Amino acid sequence: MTTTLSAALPLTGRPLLVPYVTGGITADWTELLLACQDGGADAIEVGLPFSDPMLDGPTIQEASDRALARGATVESILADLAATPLRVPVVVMTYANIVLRIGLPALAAAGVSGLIVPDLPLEESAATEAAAAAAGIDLVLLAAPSTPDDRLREICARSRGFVYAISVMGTTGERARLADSAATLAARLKAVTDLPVLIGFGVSTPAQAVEAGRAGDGAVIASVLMRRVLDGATANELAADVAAYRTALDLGVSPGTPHAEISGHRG
Amino acid sequence: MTTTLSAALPLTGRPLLVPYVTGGITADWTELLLACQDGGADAIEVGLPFSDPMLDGPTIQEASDRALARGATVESILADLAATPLRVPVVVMTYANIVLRIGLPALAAAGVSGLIVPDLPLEESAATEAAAAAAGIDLVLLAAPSTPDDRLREICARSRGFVYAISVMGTTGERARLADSAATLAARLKAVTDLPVLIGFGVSTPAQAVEAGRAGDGAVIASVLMRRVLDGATANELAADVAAYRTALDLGVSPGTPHAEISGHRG
Amino acid sequence: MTVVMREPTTDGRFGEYGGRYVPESLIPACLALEEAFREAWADPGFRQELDGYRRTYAGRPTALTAARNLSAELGITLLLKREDLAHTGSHKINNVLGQALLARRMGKTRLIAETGAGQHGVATATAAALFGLRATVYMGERDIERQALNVFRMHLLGAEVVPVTSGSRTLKDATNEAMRNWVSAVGDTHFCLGSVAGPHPYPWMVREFQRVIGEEARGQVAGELSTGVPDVVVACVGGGSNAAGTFAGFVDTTARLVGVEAAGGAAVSGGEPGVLHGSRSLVLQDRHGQVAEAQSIAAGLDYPGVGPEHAQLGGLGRATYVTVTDDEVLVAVRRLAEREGIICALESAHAVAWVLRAAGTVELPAGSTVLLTLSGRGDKDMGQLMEGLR
Amino acid sequence: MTVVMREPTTDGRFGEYGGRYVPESLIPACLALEEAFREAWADPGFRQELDGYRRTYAGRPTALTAARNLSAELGITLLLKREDLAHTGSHKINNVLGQALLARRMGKTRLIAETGAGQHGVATATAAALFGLRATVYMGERDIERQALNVFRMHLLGAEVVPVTSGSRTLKDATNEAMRNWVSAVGDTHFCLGSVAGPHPYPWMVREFQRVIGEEARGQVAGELSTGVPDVVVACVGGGSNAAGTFAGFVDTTARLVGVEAAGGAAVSGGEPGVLHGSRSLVLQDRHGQVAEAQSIAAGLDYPGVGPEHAQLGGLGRATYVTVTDDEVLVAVRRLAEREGIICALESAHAVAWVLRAAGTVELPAGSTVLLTLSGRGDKDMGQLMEGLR
Ligand SMILES: Cc1ncc(COP(=O)(O)O)c(C=O)c1O
Ligand SMILES: Cc1ncc(COP(=O)(O)O)c(C=O)c1O
Repeated sequence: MTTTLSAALPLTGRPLLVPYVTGGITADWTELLLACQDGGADAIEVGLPFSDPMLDGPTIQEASDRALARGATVESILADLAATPLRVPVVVMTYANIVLRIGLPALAAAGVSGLIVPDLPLEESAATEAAAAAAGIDLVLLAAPSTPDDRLREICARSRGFVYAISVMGTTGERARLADSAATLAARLKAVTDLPVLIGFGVSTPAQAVEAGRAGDGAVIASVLMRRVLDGATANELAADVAAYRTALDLGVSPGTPHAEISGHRG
Repeated sequence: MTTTLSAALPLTGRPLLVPYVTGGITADWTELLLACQDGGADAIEVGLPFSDPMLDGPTIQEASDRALARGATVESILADLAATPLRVPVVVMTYANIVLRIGLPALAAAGVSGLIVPDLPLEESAATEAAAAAAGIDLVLLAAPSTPDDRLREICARSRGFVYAISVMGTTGERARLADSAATLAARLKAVTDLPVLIGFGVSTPAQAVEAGRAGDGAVIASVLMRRVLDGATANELAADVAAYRTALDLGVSPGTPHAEISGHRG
Repeated sequence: MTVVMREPTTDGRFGEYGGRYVPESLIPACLALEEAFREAWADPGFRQELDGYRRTYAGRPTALTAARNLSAELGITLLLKREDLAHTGSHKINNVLGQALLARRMGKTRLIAETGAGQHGVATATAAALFGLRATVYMGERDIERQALNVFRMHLLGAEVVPVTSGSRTLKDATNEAMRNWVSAVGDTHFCLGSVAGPHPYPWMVREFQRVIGEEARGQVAGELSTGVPDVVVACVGGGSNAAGTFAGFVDTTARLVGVEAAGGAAVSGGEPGVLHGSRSLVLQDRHGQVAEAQSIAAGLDYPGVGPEHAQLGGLGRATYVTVTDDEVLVAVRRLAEREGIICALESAHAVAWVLRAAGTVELPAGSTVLLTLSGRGDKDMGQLMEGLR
Repeated sequence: MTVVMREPTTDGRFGEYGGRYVPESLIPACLALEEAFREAWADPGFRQELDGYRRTYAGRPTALTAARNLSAELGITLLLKREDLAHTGSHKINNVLGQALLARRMGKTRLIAETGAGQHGVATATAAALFGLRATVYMGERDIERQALNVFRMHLLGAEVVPVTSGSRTLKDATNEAMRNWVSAVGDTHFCLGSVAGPHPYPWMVREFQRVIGEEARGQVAGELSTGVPDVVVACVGGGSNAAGTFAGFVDTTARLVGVEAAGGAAVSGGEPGVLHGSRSLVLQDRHGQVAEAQSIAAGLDYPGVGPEHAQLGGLGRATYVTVTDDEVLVAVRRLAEREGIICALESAHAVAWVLRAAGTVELPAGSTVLLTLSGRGDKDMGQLMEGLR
């Protein structure tokens, strides 16, 4: 659990897979983390639910609401995390209000390796970058299709662990295809950084993940997995789902491959 | 039916009784006229119903509505009137809009002797006075408690047949007692005219009629009779009602006399 | 040419129309009111006080808005006089402030009013609250239903609202009932009549109190149009007060004056001479002289009579009166809202509807300049519009 | 003393509050907006155009009304700045006209907005209609229920109203949803934010667009009071735009500035520092950092955040923030209606309620002079008032 992101996400040419799980979404949600690990995740993104998830689409909103309604708190989620023996690093994703309230040391104490704060752009992130560095946590910065070159460079310079490429101008949420903007942004990022470039927001099928792995260095898979969990998928089923992405990424199955062949949705 | 008002309403000291009937209020409404005559009326006021009886209270409004709803028209009412053999003169009461529309000759042709138009004050009545005179109809003018002395004199000078003393500042409608303003106005009128002064608006019991007969020269009895008709009284019952007023007026029963003894409401 | 829109004759006539057809009981009150109005209107102190309330309370002057989008679409220049921006939401407040000040000056402690759309009732309740007078508003039961919002506003303002159940249960009958109450309460009560109808001096007095619309507009329009005056001046006509107030500012110009009546309440366009509510004018009535029940989607135009001065102006040809249907009105409300961002009252939309129909025809040729008085805002009508636009 | 209510720092801070806590995706839009606003605001042509629309369309300047009856009863001098008379019924139009003109200048073809009471949504729909832009308004499902009138008005104006079903289903969640849409539509869409909240430059820009309230009032009050400035300036605070606009006109005077929050939505009085909707400010939240659901009878104040500049003003003590309860608000609506003939919005009644409570106490001693901004009219609230005042 003390793995640093940088160590866990080597750029070996093998695309990286980072599944996402909303903290506290179910009573045994840490089983989902283990399932992701078993399915072949290189790291796991854990969402700390926030009442006002401004950048999240309906699925992650619902997942957050479900967690909060269950009585999950940031504290309880971090305690759960600390108690979960994971080999792969955990990257927390949450909003600025939560981060400012709990502070970076609490995250470090729970064994968190990285942090993504979608409403903390360059202008607002300096203090958190410093606190993260002090706490030994990689603050992952996000880049968007709308980000101009100079900002892109600065984002890459200041980001730690990897750079999060927001695939599309929009919120999180499943999409029928990977937006063209994803590849364009990934290419622009790769041109200016040696950090891994992970593409997230709406990567919804293994085929799309393969695309993301080709354009960048891997994918964050979020809404599509949480939809499955919200619809009742078990940890085993989730592990199978994740494994399908893993397999697709490893084989580099072409994006043209029919969904059924590579889908983890078998059960 | 060609009796003039002046001839029919002599000032002999015997108080005059003028019951009111809404034209067309029932199918056999002319029976009500005969009943009034039988009950001892000196003249009968016949209301030509108008859609907007601005000076009428709820009872006469309802009577007018009933007549119009029955399909009574001014024409049909006048035709009914012309066909009814009455000894006592008929004074039509209606609003200016009706008078302007039908014209005085039509009233004369129906055998009408007098006309009362509550919304035709001195300022507006000249043309109608002339037309009435030409048609041989007495245009009865109204005086109100609010009328100042000079107007009162002019009203008396221009009124024909009798002067109508509005007992109270208000609309037609039954009242528990005769307003003090009735006696005051009657006295002011008697001081400036030799015409009979009939008190109307809300004279509701024989005792009140006696009061009116003392203060002036008699009473117009309207709403209380129409209430009886609206409530289903027959012509015979109406005749008895009118007779009770007649008796009271003739005997000069004191206003203090309990209502029951002189009331016509026995059935 | 007859000089029009000045003071009526001493017996309150505008040509053959007008007069004072009220019960003798009310004559002293009408005379006293006339005298008080004459005196106040000649008193700079009164005018100044009224002007003060108009400015600091009622939000005058109201704006003149160039309806640029509609103008472009219609090929005309359309200017809107924005009475919808006046306090309480319509031009009615102009008249009511005048009458309430007058009532106070006369020592009256109570106002009564008739109301159709409820705008005049709300304005009366408002002025009563402001000047510490009691207020009773008569309103037809049917109008109470369709203008529930305004009924509640009157209650909130502390006024009593009396439902009128006689006749058509609309404005006409509310007016009867107000008159009846006035007869019985004339000592302490001023009848705050809401339009240029009723016995002398009301048609004249109300027009004078509403003249501010036309006078403001005249000055504002002069700043907008190179011609100084518009080709056409248009306003909706129920009793006719917003139209009279508007026309008064332009009657001495070359502007064509157009009054728009509801097709179902078109007294000038479809009425005959008659006497209603204290004056001789044009009245919708049957051949027996029974007053007809008007039918309009706009409660404030649902009236079978019209102010006598409009009968005169129509007779002389100085103003033209036209009608529009309920359906045209609904379309007009929506079009004005979508194009100019203004939701006007159903009453006011009658004027808009005529412009929409007439623009580009001989009635209103392309290139015309038009001043249109938007007499009120549409908030009160939302319930009805939800039904009507469904 | 810190100079306040000027331009924020380059990173959009008012002291320790403010900033630009938005997703990277929105940063270019925020920067472009800031630049466009800076440039437009420095451009006399833009100011003149905005001023033109304010005068000829929105009905500015709005009146200043001396509330004589209440003043006498309370033993103070109470002056009301009448934003209820502005087109669409509240101060929201001031800001929206500015932003819509800016959006057009930036080549945007669509406006989106969040709304609570619906007043900002109506204002946005109105400006969109006026300038030929499309409009989508996000509104919490709960607010849609209690402000049905305004929903219909938006539809009539041609806007799309999107019900927001997440969270508390009120303004906070509508704002989230508007932000989400903005991220996905930022190319052609301007987010027309309705209060002095959100990321830089919104708090500053909206205050500047609302400054007209305070500047007009400053001049008007000077004509009414021998002291030139009032002792106290008071306004209700939801996000805080009408208060900010009002305060801006008096911040350099001796006037005490009082912001009145809803007891159930009192971010300044009861919140803690936090980040919500793009800026750091005071936020009602639990100890875990979850934002609380506000509870107010006034949909426009039912918001757990507040503009960052208010957090600064409160922290510095330059303005005082107080709270009133729903019950006090209902009493205030009625009292203002009955005494002054003005039916104000539930939001605005918060300011009135505080004056009613404070007058004659040390908070507002007898003899004080008070300027109160009536931010809007009450028409939209009639349904709720019918319930609440029963
Ligand atoms: C907004 C509005 N316009 C017009 C009218 C009609 O009145 P008038 O013809 O007197 O202007 C009313 C009457 O209620 C009204 O409310
Ligand atoms: C009339 C009125 N006043 C006040 C507010 C609160 O907004 P702010 O605090 O930004 O002035 C609103 C918001 O909808 C409103 O409609």
